[in-house]
Amino acid sequence: MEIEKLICDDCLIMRLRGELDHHQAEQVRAAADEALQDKGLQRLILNLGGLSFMDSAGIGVILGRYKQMQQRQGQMAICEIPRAVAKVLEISGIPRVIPFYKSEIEALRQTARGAAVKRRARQR
Amino acid sequence: MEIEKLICDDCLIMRLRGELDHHQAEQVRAAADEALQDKGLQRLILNLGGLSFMDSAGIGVILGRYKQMQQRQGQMAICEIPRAVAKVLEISGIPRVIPFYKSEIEALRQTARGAAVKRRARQR
Amino acid sequence: MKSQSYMKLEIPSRSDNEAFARVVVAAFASRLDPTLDEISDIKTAVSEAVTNAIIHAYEDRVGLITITAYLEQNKLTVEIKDEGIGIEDLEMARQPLYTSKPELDRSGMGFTIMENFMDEVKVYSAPGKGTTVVLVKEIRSKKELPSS
Amino acid sequence: MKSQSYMKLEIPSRSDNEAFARVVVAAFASRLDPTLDEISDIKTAVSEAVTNAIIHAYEDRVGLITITAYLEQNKLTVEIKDEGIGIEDLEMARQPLYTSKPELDRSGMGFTIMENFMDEVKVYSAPGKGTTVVLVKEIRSKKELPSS
Ligand SMILES: Nc1ncnc2c1ncn2[C@@H]1O[C@H](COP(=O)(O)OP(=O)(O)O)[C@@H](O)[C@H]1O
Ligand SMILES: Nc1ncnc2c1ncn2[C@@H]1O[C@H](COP(=O)(O)OP(=O)(O)O)[C@@H](O)[C@H]1O
Repeated sequence: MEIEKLICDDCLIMRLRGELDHHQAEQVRAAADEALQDKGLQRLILNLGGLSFMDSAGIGVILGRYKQMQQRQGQMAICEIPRAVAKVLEISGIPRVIPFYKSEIEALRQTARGAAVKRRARQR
Repeated sequence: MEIEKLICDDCLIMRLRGELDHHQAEQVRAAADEALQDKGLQRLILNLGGLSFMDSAGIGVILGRYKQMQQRQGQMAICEIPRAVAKVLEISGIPRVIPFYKSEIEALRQTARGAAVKRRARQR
Repeated sequence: MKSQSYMKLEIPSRSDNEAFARVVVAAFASRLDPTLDEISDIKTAVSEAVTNAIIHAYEDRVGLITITAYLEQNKLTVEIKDEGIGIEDLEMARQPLYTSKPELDRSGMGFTIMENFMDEVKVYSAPGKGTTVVLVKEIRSKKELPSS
Repeated sequence: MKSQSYMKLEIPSRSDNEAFARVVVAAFASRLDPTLDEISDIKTAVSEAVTNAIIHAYEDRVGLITITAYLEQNKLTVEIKDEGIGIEDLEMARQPLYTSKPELDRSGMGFTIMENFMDEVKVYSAPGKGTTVVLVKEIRSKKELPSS
Protein backbone atom coordinates (compact mmCIF):
# COMPACT_ATOMS: atom_id res chain seq x y z
CA MET A 1 0.00 0.00 0.00
CA GLU A 2 1.41 3.34 -1.01
CA ILE A 3 -0.03 6.53 0.41
CA GLU A 4 0.73 9.93 -1.04
CA LYS A 5 -0.31 12.97 0.97
CA LEU A 6 -0.76 16.45 -0.48
CA ILE A 7 -1.94 19.58 1.26
CA CYS A 8 -3.65 22.32 -0.70
CA ASP A 9 -4.91 25.30 1.33
CA ASP A 10 -7.08 23.76 4.09
CA CYS A 11 -7.47 20.46 2.22
CA LEU A 12 -5.66 17.15 2.77
CA ILE A 13 -5.56 14.94 -0.30
CA MET A 14 -4.64 11.28 0.22
CA ARG A 15 -3.86 9.20 -2.86
CA LEU A 16 -4.07 5.46 -2.15
CA ARG A 17 -2.31 2.89 -4.30
CA GLY A 18 -2.48 -0.91 -3.96
CA GLU A 19 -4.92 -3.17 -2.11
CA LEU A 20 -6.94 -1.78 0.77
CA ASP A 21 -7.80 -4.63 3.12
CA HIS A 22 -7.75 -5.03 6.90
CA HIS A 23 -3.98 -5.59 6.88
CA GLN A 24 -3.34 -2.32 5.03
CA ALA A 25 -6.14 -0.29 6.66
CA GLU A 26 -4.04 0.50 9.72
CA GLN A 27 -1.50 2.36 7.56
CA VAL A 28 -4.17 4.56 6.02
CA ARG A 29 -5.65 5.33 9.41
CA ALA A 30 -2.22 6.18 10.84
CA ALA A 31 -1.32 8.40 7.87
CA ALA A 32 -4.61 10.29 8.18
CA ASP A 33 -4.27 10.67 11.95
CA GLU A 34 -0.80 12.12 11.57
CA ALA A 35 -1.74 14.66 8.94
CA LEU A 36 -4.98 15.65 10.66
CA GLN A 37 -3.11 16.75 13.77
CA ASP A 38 -3.06 20.04 11.90
CA LYS A 39 -6.45 21.31 13.04
CA GLY A 40 -6.47 23.86 10.22
CA LEU A 41 -7.24 21.11 7.75
CA GLN A 42 -10.96 21.37 7.09
CA ARG A 43 -11.28 19.17 4.01
CA LEU A 44 -10.22 15.58 3.27
CA ILE A 45 -10.21 14.14 -0.26
CA LEU A 46 -9.51 10.43 -0.72
CA ASN A 47 -8.25 9.64 -4.20
CA LEU A 48 -8.89 5.90 -4.72
CA GLY A 49 -7.64 5.87 -8.33
CA GLY A 50 -4.70 3.58 -7.54
CA LEU A 51 -6.65 0.87 -5.73
CA SER A 52 -6.83 -2.54 -7.38
CA PHE A 53 -8.75 -4.08 -4.47
CA MET A 54 -10.87 -2.94 -1.56
CA ASP A 55 -13.04 -4.88 0.87
CA SER A 56 -15.17 -3.82 3.85
CA ALA A 57 -12.03 -2.78 5.75
CA GLY A 58 -11.90 0.10 3.26
CA ILE A 59 -15.49 1.04 4.16
CA GLY A 60 -14.46 1.09 7.82
CA VAL A 61 -11.50 3.36 7.11
CA ILE A 62 -13.54 5.74 4.99
CA LEU A 63 -16.38 6.00 7.54
CA GLY A 64 -13.86 6.42 10.37
CA ARG A 65 -12.26 9.37 8.54
CA TYR A 66 -15.69 10.79 7.77
CA LYS A 67 -16.48 10.86 11.51
CA GLN A 68 -13.16 12.60 12.20
CA MET A 69 -13.94 15.31 9.65
CA GLN A 70 -17.47 15.73 11.03
CA GLN A 71 -16.10 16.25 14.51
CA ARG A 72 -14.13 19.22 13.24
CA GLN A 73 -17.14 20.31 11.15
CA GLY A 74 -15.09 19.78 8.02
CA GLN A 75 -15.88 18.11 4.74
CA MET A 76 -14.92 14.93 3.02
CA ALA A 77 -15.02 13.73 -0.60
CA ILE A 78 -13.93 10.69 -2.59
CA CYS A 79 -12.66 10.71 -6.16
CA GLU A 80 -11.40 8.55 -9.03
CA ILE A 81 -13.25 5.38 -8.09
CA PRO A 82 -11.92 2.30 -9.91
CA ARG A 83 -14.29 -0.37 -11.17
CA ALA A 84 -13.02 -2.99 -8.69
CA VAL A 85 -13.94 -0.68 -5.81
CA ALA A 86 -17.22 0.77 -7.06
CA LYS A 87 -19.36 -2.24 -6.16
CA VAL A 88 -18.14 -2.38 -2.55
CA LEU A 89 -18.71 1.36 -2.10
CA GLU A 90 -22.19 1.13 -3.50
CA ILE A 91 -23.28 -1.66 -1.16
CA SER A 92 -21.83 0.21 1.81
CA GLY A 93 -24.21 3.13 1.54
CA ILE A 94 -21.27 5.55 1.57
CA PRO A 95 -22.53 7.37 -1.54
CA ARG A 96 -25.44 8.61 0.58
CA VAL A 97 -23.16 10.45 3.01
CA ILE A 98 -19.93 11.29 1.16
CA PRO A 99 -19.90 12.87 -2.31
CA PHE A 100 -18.00 11.13 -5.13
CA TYR A 101 -16.20 13.08 -7.84
CA LYS A 102 -14.52 11.99 -11.05
CA SER A 103 -11.31 13.94 -10.55
CA GLU A 104 -9.28 15.43 -7.74
CA ILE A 105 -9.66 18.89 -9.25
CA GLU A 106 -13.43 18.61 -9.24
CA ALA A 107 -13.41 17.34 -5.65
CA LEU A 108 -11.20 20.30 -4.65
CA ARG A 109 -13.42 22.81 -6.38
CA GLN A 110 -16.69 21.42 -5.02
CA THR A 111 -15.47 21.09 -1.44
CA ALA A 112 -14.08 24.64 -1.57
CA ARG A 113 -17.55 25.82 -2.53
CA GLY A 114 -19.02 23.77 0.34
CA ALA A 115 -16.53 25.34 2.74
CA ALA A 116 -17.56 28.85 1.61
CA VAL A 117 -21.21 28.04 2.21
CA LYS A 118 -20.39 26.75 5.70
CA ARG A 119 -18.35 29.87 6.50
CA ARG A 120 -21.17 32.12 5.44
CA ALA A 121 -23.67 30.10 7.48
CA ARG A 122 -21.46 30.52 10.54
CA GLN A 123 -21.07 34.28 9.98
CA ARG A 124 -24.80 34.85 9.93
CA MET B 1 -0.24 -22.56 -24.24
CA GLU B 2 -0.62 -21.11 -27.72
CA ILE B 3 1.16 -22.70 -30.64
CA GLU B 4 1.53 -20.98 -34.00
CA LYS B 5 2.77 -23.05 -36.91
CA LEU B 6 4.30 -21.60 -40.06
CA ILE B 7 5.76 -23.46 -43.01
CA CYS B 8 8.44 -21.80 -45.13
CA ASP B 9 9.90 -23.96 -47.93
CA ASP B 10 11.00 -27.20 -46.24
CA CYS B 11 11.01 -25.60 -42.76
CA LEU B 12 8.42 -25.86 -39.98
CA ILE B 13 8.47 -22.94 -37.58
CA MET B 14 6.66 -23.38 -34.25
CA ARG B 15 6.09 -20.29 -32.12
CA LEU B 16 5.29 -21.18 -28.51
CA ARG B 17 3.49 -18.80 -26.18
CA GLY B 18 2.71 -19.34 -22.50
CA GLU B 19 4.12 -21.76 -19.92
CA LEU B 20 5.77 -24.96 -21.11
CA ASP B 21 5.45 -27.56 -18.37
CA HIS B 22 4.49 -31.26 -18.34
CA HIS B 23 0.78 -30.40 -18.59
CA GLN B 24 1.33 -28.32 -21.75
CA ALA B 25 4.09 -30.46 -23.27
CA GLU B 26 1.62 -32.93 -24.76
CA GLN B 27 0.09 -30.18 -26.89
CA VAL B 28 3.46 -29.19 -28.34
CA ARG B 29 4.30 -32.80 -29.09
CA ALA B 30 0.93 -33.37 -30.78
CA ALA B 31 1.22 -30.19 -32.86
CA ALA B 32 4.71 -31.15 -34.03
CA ASP B 33 3.67 -34.74 -34.81
CA GLU B 34 0.77 -33.52 -36.90
CA ALA B 35 2.80 -31.06 -38.96
CA LEU B 36 5.74 -33.44 -39.38
CA GLN B 37 3.54 -36.01 -41.13
CA ASP B 38 4.64 -34.03 -44.18
CA LYS B 39 7.92 -35.85 -44.80
CA GLY B 40 9.12 -33.03 -47.04
CA LEU B 41 9.77 -30.91 -43.95
CA GLN B 42 13.50 -31.09 -43.33
CA ARG B 43 13.96 -28.26 -40.84
CA LEU B 44 12.29 -27.44 -37.52
CA ILE B 45 12.70 -24.07 -35.80
CA LEU B 46 11.28 -23.60 -32.31
CA ASN B 47 10.65 -19.96 -31.48
CA LEU B 48 10.53 -19.74 -27.68
CA GLY B 49 10.10 -15.95 -27.59
CA GLY B 50 6.62 -16.14 -26.07
CA LEU B 51 7.45 -18.47 -23.18
CA SER B 52 7.19 -17.05 -19.67
CA PHE B 53 8.06 -20.37 -18.03
CA MET B 54 9.72 -23.65 -18.94
CA ASP B 55 10.83 -26.58 -16.80
CA SER B 56 12.46 -29.92 -17.66
CA ALA B 57 9.33 -31.02 -19.50
CA GLY B 58 10.37 -28.46 -22.11
CA ILE B 59 13.79 -30.10 -22.35
CA GLY B 60 12.08 -33.42 -22.95
CA VAL B 61 9.90 -31.97 -25.70
CA ILE B 62 12.84 -30.28 -27.40
CA LEU B 63 15.04 -33.38 -27.28
CA GLY B 64 12.16 -35.55 -28.49
CA ARG B 65 11.67 -33.32 -31.54
CA TYR B 66 15.43 -33.29 -32.12
CA LYS B 67 15.41 -37.09 -32.35
CA GLN B 68 12.50 -36.94 -34.80
CA MET B 69 14.41 -34.53 -37.04
CA GLN B 70 17.55 -36.65 -36.82
CA GLN B 71 15.61 -39.71 -37.92
CA ARG B 72 14.72 -37.90 -41.13
CA GLN B 73 18.25 -36.51 -41.35
CA GLY B 74 16.87 -33.03 -40.98
CA GLN B 75 17.92 -30.06 -38.89
CA MET B 76 16.67 -28.29 -35.85
CA ALA B 77 17.25 -24.84 -34.34
CA ILE B 78 15.94 -22.77 -31.43
CA CYS B 79 15.52 -19.01 -31.40
CA GLU B 80 14.41 -16.02 -29.32
CA ILE B 81 15.25 -17.47 -25.94
CA PRO B 82 13.67 -15.53 -23.04
CA ARG B 83 15.59 -14.94 -19.84
CA ALA B 84 13.26 -17.18 -17.78
CA VAL B 85 14.04 -20.10 -20.08
CA ALA B 86 17.78 -19.59 -20.70
CA LYS B 87 18.93 -21.06 -17.39
CA VAL B 88 16.97 -24.30 -17.84
CA LEU B 89 18.27 -24.72 -21.39
CA GLU B 90 21.83 -24.15 -20.31
CA ILE B 91 21.71 -26.78 -17.55
CA SER B 92 20.13 -29.27 -19.96
CA GLY B 93 23.13 -29.44 -22.29
CA ILE B 94 20.86 -28.69 -25.25
CA PRO B 95 23.14 -25.88 -26.48
CA ARG B 96 25.74 -28.54 -27.28
CA VAL B 97 23.46 -30.32 -29.77
CA ILE B 98 20.98 -27.77 -31.08
CA PRO B 99 22.05 -24.32 -32.31
CA PHE B 100 20.45 -21.23 -30.75
CA TYR B 101 19.78 -18.08 -32.80
CA LYS B 102 18.62 -14.63 -31.82
CA SER B 103 15.91 -14.28 -34.46
CA GLU B 104 13.71 -16.51 -36.58
CA ILE B 105 15.20 -14.99 -39.74
CA GLU B 106 18.71 -15.88 -38.65
CA ALA B 107 17.64 -19.42 -37.77
CA LEU B 108 15.99 -19.77 -41.19
CA ARG B 109 19.05 -18.48 -43.01
CA GLN B 110 21.53 -20.61 -41.08
CA THR B 111 19.54 -23.83 -41.34
CA ALA B 112 19.06 -23.23 -45.09
CA ARG B 113 22.84 -23.05 -45.43
CA GLY B 114 23.16 -26.28 -43.41
CA ALA B 115 20.61 -27.98 -45.67
CA ALA B 116 22.61 -26.98 -48.76
CA VAL B 117 25.79 -28.44 -47.28
CA LYS B 118 23.95 -31.68 -46.48
CA ARG B 119 22.52 -31.88 -49.99
CA ARG B 120 25.96 -31.40 -51.56
CA ALA B 121 27.45 -34.03 -49.23
CA ARG B 122 24.80 -36.47 -50.36
CA GLN B 123 25.34 -35.71 -54.06
CA ARG B 124 29.09 -36.48 -53.93
CA MET C 1 -10.91 -36.45 -2.36
CA LYS C 2 -14.20 -34.67 -2.84
CA SER C 3 -13.70 -33.73 -6.43
CA GLN C 4 -11.01 -33.86 -9.08
CA SER C 5 -10.58 -30.10 -8.98
CA TYR C 6 -9.98 -29.53 -5.35
CA MET C 7 -7.55 -27.75 -3.05
CA LYS C 8 -7.06 -27.27 0.63
CA LEU C 9 -4.94 -24.49 2.11
CA GLU C 10 -3.93 -24.03 5.74
CA ILE C 11 -2.55 -20.73 6.95
CA PRO C 12 -2.05 -19.02 10.30
CA SER C 13 -4.46 -16.21 11.14
CA ARG C 14 -2.05 -13.36 10.42
CA SER C 15 -3.30 -10.30 8.63
CA ASP C 16 -0.60 -10.50 5.95
CA ASN C 17 -2.24 -13.76 4.86
CA GLU C 18 -5.40 -11.92 3.76
CA ALA C 19 -3.86 -11.02 0.40
CA PHE C 20 -2.24 -14.45 0.03
CA ALA C 21 -5.52 -16.30 0.67
CA ARG C 22 -7.45 -14.35 -1.93
CA VAL C 23 -4.68 -14.71 -4.53
CA VAL C 24 -4.67 -18.50 -4.02
CA VAL C 25 -8.43 -18.83 -4.38
CA ALA C 26 -8.40 -16.56 -7.44
CA ALA C 27 -5.62 -18.67 -9.01
CA PHE C 28 -7.63 -21.80 -8.29
CA ALA C 29 -10.82 -20.34 -9.76
CA SER C 30 -8.98 -19.14 -12.86
CA ARG C 31 -9.28 -22.59 -14.44
CA LEU C 32 -12.98 -21.83 -14.96
CA ASP C 33 -11.89 -18.85 -17.06
CA PRO C 34 -13.88 -16.29 -15.06
CA THR C 35 -14.29 -12.62 -16.04
CA LEU C 36 -12.30 -9.93 -14.22
CA ASP C 37 -15.46 -8.88 -12.39
CA GLU C 38 -16.10 -12.44 -11.20
CA ILE C 39 -12.50 -12.76 -9.97
CA SER C 40 -12.86 -9.46 -8.16
CA ASP C 41 -16.11 -10.63 -6.49
CA ILE C 42 -14.52 -13.89 -5.36
CA LYS C 43 -11.42 -12.15 -3.99
CA THR C 44 -13.54 -9.69 -2.05
CA ALA C 45 -15.79 -12.34 -0.49
CA VAL C 46 -12.83 -14.56 0.46
CA SER C 47 -11.05 -11.57 1.95
CA GLU C 48 -14.07 -10.81 4.15
CA ALA C 49 -14.31 -14.35 5.52
CA VAL C 50 -10.56 -14.68 6.10
CA THR C 51 -10.37 -11.27 7.80
CA ASN C 52 -13.24 -12.28 10.10
CA ALA C 53 -11.37 -15.41 11.13
CA ILE C 54 -8.30 -13.28 11.89
CA ILE C 55 -9.91 -10.48 13.88
CA HIS C 56 -13.04 -12.06 15.36
CA ALA C 57 -12.42 -15.81 15.65
CA TYR C 58 -8.89 -15.66 17.03
CA GLU C 59 -8.85 -12.07 18.33
CA ASP C 60 -5.41 -11.62 19.88
CA ARG C 61 -3.97 -15.07 19.27
CA VAL C 62 -2.80 -16.79 16.09
CA GLY C 63 -4.81 -19.85 15.06
CA LEU C 64 -5.22 -21.96 11.96
CA ILE C 65 -7.46 -21.04 9.02
CA THR C 66 -8.36 -23.81 6.58
CA ILE C 67 -9.57 -22.88 3.13
CA THR C 68 -11.02 -25.60 0.93
CA ALA C 69 -12.14 -24.96 -2.62
CA TYR C 70 -13.61 -27.18 -5.27
CA LEU C 71 -15.14 -26.93 -8.67
CA GLU C 72 -18.12 -28.85 -9.97
CA GLN C 73 -18.89 -28.01 -13.59
CA ASN C 74 -18.88 -24.22 -13.49
CA LYS C 75 -19.68 -23.90 -9.79
CA LEU C 76 -16.98 -22.76 -7.37
CA THR C 77 -17.37 -23.59 -3.68
CA VAL C 78 -14.99 -22.09 -1.10
CA GLU C 79 -15.06 -23.06 2.58
CA ILE C 80 -13.27 -20.88 5.13
CA LYS C 81 -12.95 -22.62 8.49
CA ASP C 82 -11.57 -21.46 11.84
CA GLU C 83 -11.43 -23.02 15.29
CA GLY C 84 -11.94 -19.74 17.10
CA ILE C 85 -14.54 -18.29 19.45
CA GLY C 86 -17.54 -18.97 17.23
CA ILE C 87 -20.66 -16.85 16.78
CA GLU C 88 -23.45 -16.84 19.41
CA ASP C 89 -26.20 -15.24 17.37
CA LEU C 90 -25.82 -15.96 13.67
CA GLU C 91 -28.85 -13.98 12.61
CA MET C 92 -27.61 -10.84 14.32
CA ALA C 93 -24.07 -11.35 12.99
CA ARG C 94 -25.31 -11.47 9.40
CA GLN C 95 -27.27 -8.24 9.69
CA PRO C 96 -25.87 -5.32 7.70
CA LEU C 97 -23.92 -2.86 9.87
CA TYR C 98 -23.78 -5.17 12.89
CA THR C 99 -20.25 -5.44 14.24
CA SER C 100 -18.92 -6.53 17.61
CA LYS C 101 -15.78 -4.45 17.05
CA PRO C 102 -16.83 -0.89 16.13
CA GLU C 103 -13.74 0.40 17.97
CA LEU C 104 -11.58 -1.20 15.23
CA ASP C 105 -13.18 0.81 12.40
CA ARG C 106 -15.10 -2.33 11.40
CA SER C 107 -18.15 -1.50 9.35
CA GLY C 108 -20.27 -4.59 9.95
CA MET C 109 -20.59 -5.06 6.18
CA GLY C 110 -18.55 -8.28 5.81
CA PHE C 111 -21.43 -10.75 5.58
CA THR C 112 -23.47 -8.32 3.49
CA ILE C 113 -20.64 -8.11 0.95
CA MET C 114 -20.24 -11.89 0.88
CA GLU C 115 -23.97 -12.23 0.19
CA ASN C 116 -23.93 -9.62 -2.54
CA PHE C 117 -20.82 -10.94 -4.28
CA MET C 118 -21.52 -14.68 -4.17
CA ASP C 119 -24.59 -16.72 -5.14
CA GLU C 120 -24.84 -18.48 -1.81
CA VAL C 121 -23.38 -17.94 1.69
CA LYS C 122 -23.78 -20.52 4.43
CA VAL C 123 -22.42 -20.03 7.94
CA TYR C 124 -21.99 -22.83 10.48
CA SER C 125 -20.78 -21.86 13.92
CA ALA C 126 -20.51 -23.31 17.41
CA PRO C 127 -19.56 -20.93 20.24
CA GLY C 128 -16.16 -21.88 21.62
CA LYS C 129 -15.52 -24.29 18.74
CA GLY C 130 -15.27 -22.24 15.58
CA THR C 131 -16.95 -21.07 12.42
CA THR C 132 -17.14 -22.30 8.83
CA VAL C 133 -18.29 -20.02 6.05
CA VAL C 134 -19.25 -21.62 2.73
CA LEU C 135 -19.26 -19.41 -0.35
CA VAL C 136 -20.70 -20.59 -3.66
CA LYS C 137 -20.55 -18.88 -7.03
CA GLU C 138 -21.48 -19.99 -10.53
CA ILE C 139 -18.90 -18.84 -13.03
CA ARG C 140 -20.25 -17.68 -16.38
CA SER C 141 -17.17 -18.79 -18.25
CA LYS C 142 -16.00 -16.20 -20.76
CA LYS C 143 -16.12 -18.92 -23.40
CA GLU C 144 -19.84 -19.32 -22.79
CA LEU C 145 -20.68 -15.62 -22.90
CA PRO C 146 -22.70 -14.53 -25.89
CA SER C 147 -20.33 -12.90 -28.37
CA SER C 148 -22.52 -9.80 -28.66
CA MET D 1 2.36 -24.31 13.73
CA LYS D 2 5.99 -24.50 12.74
CA SER D 3 6.48 -20.86 12.04
CA GLN D 4 4.43 -17.69 11.85
CA SER D 5 4.88 -17.51 8.10
CA TYR D 6 3.64 -20.89 7.07
CA MET D 7 1.26 -22.49 4.63
CA LYS D 8 0.12 -25.96 3.72
CA LEU D 9 -1.57 -26.78 0.43
CA GLU D 10 -3.20 -30.07 -0.56
CA ILE D 11 -4.02 -30.80 -4.19
CA PRO D 12 -4.81 -33.89 -6.25
CA SER D 13 -2.06 -35.11 -8.56
CA ARG D 14 -3.55 -33.75 -11.77
CA SER D 15 -1.29 -32.14 -14.31
CA ASP D 16 -3.34 -28.94 -14.44
CA ASN D 17 -2.29 -28.40 -10.83
CA GLU D 18 1.35 -27.94 -11.84
CA ALA D 19 0.82 -24.30 -12.74
CA PHE D 20 -1.43 -23.72 -9.72
CA ALA D 21 1.14 -25.16 -7.30
CA ARG D 22 3.97 -22.98 -8.53
CA VAL D 23 1.81 -19.84 -8.52
CA VAL D 24 0.83 -20.49 -4.90
CA VAL D 25 4.41 -21.02 -3.74
CA ALA D 26 5.54 -17.93 -5.67
CA ALA D 27 2.76 -15.88 -4.07
CA PHE D 28 3.80 -17.16 -0.66
CA ALA D 29 7.48 -16.38 -1.28
CA SER D 30 6.65 -12.91 -2.54
CA ARG D 31 6.46 -11.57 1.00
CA LEU D 32 10.27 -11.86 1.11
CA ASP D 33 10.35 -9.45 -1.84
CA PRO D 34 12.42 -11.74 -4.10
CA THR D 35 13.83 -10.73 -7.47
CA LEU D 36 12.18 -11.93 -10.68
CA ASP D 37 15.03 -14.39 -11.19
CA GLU D 38 14.57 -15.83 -7.71
CA ILE D 39 10.81 -16.23 -8.27
CA SER D 40 11.53 -17.94 -11.56
CA ASP D 41 14.00 -20.35 -9.89
CA ILE D 42 11.51 -21.22 -7.15
CA LYS D 43 8.67 -21.78 -9.62
CA THR D 44 10.83 -24.06 -11.75
CA ALA D 45 12.05 -26.20 -8.85
CA VAL D 46 8.53 -26.54 -7.40
CA SER D 47 7.19 -27.46 -10.82
CA GLU D 48 9.77 -30.26 -11.12
CA ALA D 49 8.92 -31.78 -7.75
CA VAL D 50 5.15 -31.52 -8.27
CA THR D 51 5.38 -32.99 -11.78
CA ASN D 52 7.40 -35.92 -10.41
CA ALA D 53 4.68 -36.64 -7.86
CA ILE D 54 2.10 -36.59 -10.64
CA ILE D 55 3.84 -38.77 -13.20
CA HIS D 56 6.15 -40.97 -11.14
CA ALA D 57 4.63 -41.27 -7.66
CA TYR D 58 1.03 -41.83 -8.69
CA GLU D 59 1.52 -42.91 -12.30
CA ASP D 60 -1.99 -43.62 -13.62
CA ARG D 61 -4.00 -42.86 -10.52
CA VAL D 62 -4.81 -39.58 -8.79
CA GLY D 63 -3.38 -39.18 -5.29
CA LEU D 64 -2.80 -36.34 -2.88
CA ILE D 65 0.15 -33.94 -3.02
CA THR D 66 0.89 -31.88 0.08
CA ILE D 67 2.97 -28.75 -0.25
CA THR D 68 4.19 -27.05 2.90
CA ALA D 69 6.14 -23.82 2.84
CA TYR D 70 7.60 -21.67 5.55
CA LEU D 71 9.84 -18.69 5.96
CA GLU D 72 12.51 -18.19 8.57
CA GLN D 73 14.21 -14.82 8.25
CA ASN D 74 15.04 -14.74 4.54
CA LYS D 75 15.07 -18.50 4.06
CA LEU D 76 12.26 -20.20 2.16
CA THR D 77 11.64 -23.92 2.72
CA VAL D 78 9.19 -25.84 0.53
CA GLU D 79 8.26 -29.47 1.15
CA ILE D 80 6.52 -31.46 -1.59
CA LYS D 81 5.11 -34.71 -0.29
CA ASP D 82 3.36 -37.62 -2.00
CA GLU D 83 2.14 -41.02 -0.83
CA GLY D 84 2.99 -42.78 -4.06
CA ILE D 85 5.30 -45.58 -5.14
CA GLY D 86 8.46 -44.13 -3.64
CA ILE D 87 12.01 -44.31 -5.00
CA GLU D 88 14.10 -47.51 -4.69
CA ASP D 89 17.51 -46.08 -5.46
CA LEU D 90 17.76 -42.41 -4.49
CA GLU D 91 21.32 -41.98 -5.69
CA MET D 92 20.49 -43.23 -9.17
CA ALA D 93 17.28 -41.16 -9.29
CA ARG D 94 19.19 -37.96 -8.58
CA GLN D 95 21.73 -38.53 -11.34
CA PRO D 96 21.47 -36.14 -14.30
CA LEU D 97 19.71 -37.71 -17.30
CA TYR D 98 18.42 -40.70 -15.36
CA THR D 99 14.72 -41.24 -15.96
CA SER D 100 12.50 -44.26 -15.50
CA LYS D 101 10.11 -42.92 -18.13
CA PRO D 102 12.09 -42.10 -21.30
CA GLU D 103 9.05 -43.14 -23.36
CA LEU D 104 7.21 -40.06 -22.00
CA ASP D 105 9.79 -37.59 -23.34
CA ARG D 106 11.12 -37.18 -19.80
CA SER D 107 14.64 -35.84 -19.78
CA GLY D 108 15.86 -37.06 -16.39
CA MET D 109 16.82 -33.48 -15.53
CA GLY D 110 14.25 -32.80 -12.80
CA PHE D 111 16.47 -33.30 -9.76
CA THR D 112 19.40 -31.62 -11.50
CA ILE D 113 17.30 -28.51 -12.06
CA MET D 114 16.06 -28.51 -8.46
CA GLU D 115 19.68 -28.69 -7.28
CA ASN D 116 20.82 -25.91 -9.58
CA PHE D 117 17.94 -23.57 -8.80
CA MET D 118 17.75 -24.01 -5.03
CA ASP D 119 20.38 -23.83 -2.30
CA GLU D 120 19.52 -27.21 -0.83
CA VAL D 121 17.52 -30.24 -1.99
CA LYS D 122 16.75 -33.13 0.35
CA VAL D 123 14.83 -36.21 -0.73
CA TYR D 124 13.25 -38.71 1.67
CA SER D 125 11.60 -41.75 0.16
CA ALA D 126 10.26 -45.13 1.18
CA PRO D 127 9.30 -47.57 -1.60
CA GLY D 128 5.56 -48.18 -1.52
CA LYS D 129 5.01 -45.35 0.94
CA GLY D 130 5.93 -42.15 -0.80
CA THR D 131 8.44 -39.39 -1.29
CA THR D 132 9.11 -36.00 0.29
CA VAL D 133 11.30 -33.44 -1.45
CA VAL D 134 12.56 -30.51 0.62
CA LEU D 135 13.71 -27.42 -1.25
CA VAL D 136 15.51 -24.55 0.51
CA LYS D 137 16.45 -21.16 -0.87
CA GLU D 138 17.82 -18.03 0.72
CA ILE D 139 16.17 -14.95 -0.72
CA ARG D 140 18.41 -11.95 -1.26
CA SER D 141 15.63 -9.49 -0.66
CA LYS D 142 15.64 -6.68 -3.22
CA LYS D 143 15.70 -4.24 -0.33
CA GLU D 144 19.02 -5.70 0.79
CA LEU D 145 20.70 -5.65 -2.61
CA PRO D 146 23.51 -3.12 -2.98
CA SER D 147 22.23 -0.16 -4.93
CA SER D 148 25.18 -0.31 -7.35
N1 LIG E 1 -15.19 -16.21 11.97
C1 LIG E 1 -15.85 -15.54 12.96
N2 LIG E 1 -15.68 -15.90 14.26
C2 LIG E 1 -16.31 -15.24 15.23
N3 LIG E 1 -17.16 -14.19 15.02
C3 LIG E 1 -17.39 -13.80 13.75
C4 LIG E 1 -16.74 -14.45 12.67
N4 LIG E 1 -17.17 -13.85 11.52
C5 LIG E 1 -18.02 -12.89 11.89
N5 LIG E 1 -18.16 -12.84 13.23
C6 LIG E 1 -19.07 -11.96 14.01
O1 LIG E 1 -20.03 -11.41 13.11
C7 LIG E 1 -19.99 -9.98 13.13
C8 LIG E 1 -20.36 -9.42 11.77
O2 LIG E 1 -19.39 -9.76 10.79
P1 LIG E 1 -19.20 -8.88 9.49
O3 LIG E 1 -20.53 -8.69 8.83
O4 LIG E 1 -18.14 -9.49 8.66
O5 LIG E 1 -18.74 -7.45 10.02
P2 LIG E 1 -17.37 -6.95 10.68
O6 LIG E 1 -16.28 -7.92 10.34
O7 LIG E 1 -17.14 -5.62 10.05
O8 LIG E 1 -17.61 -6.85 12.16
C9 LIG E 1 -18.60 -9.65 13.60
O9 LIG E 1 -18.51 -8.37 14.17
C10 LIG E 1 -18.34 -10.77 14.61
O10 LIG E 1 -18.93 -10.47 15.85
N1 LIG F 1 7.98 -38.39 -6.37
C1 LIG F 1 8.56 -39.45 -6.96
N2 LIG F 1 8.05 -40.70 -6.79
C2 LIG F 1 8.59 -41.77 -7.38
N3 LIG F 1 9.68 -41.71 -8.18
C3 LIG F 1 10.24 -40.51 -8.40
C4 LIG F 1 9.72 -39.33 -7.81
N4 LIG F 1 10.49 -38.29 -8.20
C5 LIG F 1 11.44 -38.80 -8.99
N5 LIG F 1 11.32 -40.14 -9.12
C6 LIG F 1 12.21 -41.03 -9.88
O1 LIG F 1 13.44 -40.35 -10.11
C7 LIG F 1 13.70 -40.30 -11.51
C8 LIG F 1 14.47 -39.04 -11.85
O2 LIG F 1 13.67 -37.91 -11.63
P1 LIG F 1 13.97 -36.56 -12.41
O3 LIG F 1 15.40 -36.21 -12.25
O4 LIG F 1 12.99 -35.53 -11.96
O5 LIG F 1 13.73 -36.91 -13.95
P2 LIG F 1 12.39 -37.22 -14.79
O6 LIG F 1 11.21 -36.70 -14.04
O7 LIG F 1 12.61 -36.50 -16.07
O8 LIG F 1 12.33 -38.70 -14.96
C9 LIG F 1 12.35 -40.43 -12.17
O9 LIG F 1 12.44 -40.90 -13.49
C10 LIG F 1 11.64 -41.41 -11.24
O10 LIG F 1 12.01 -42.74 -11.51
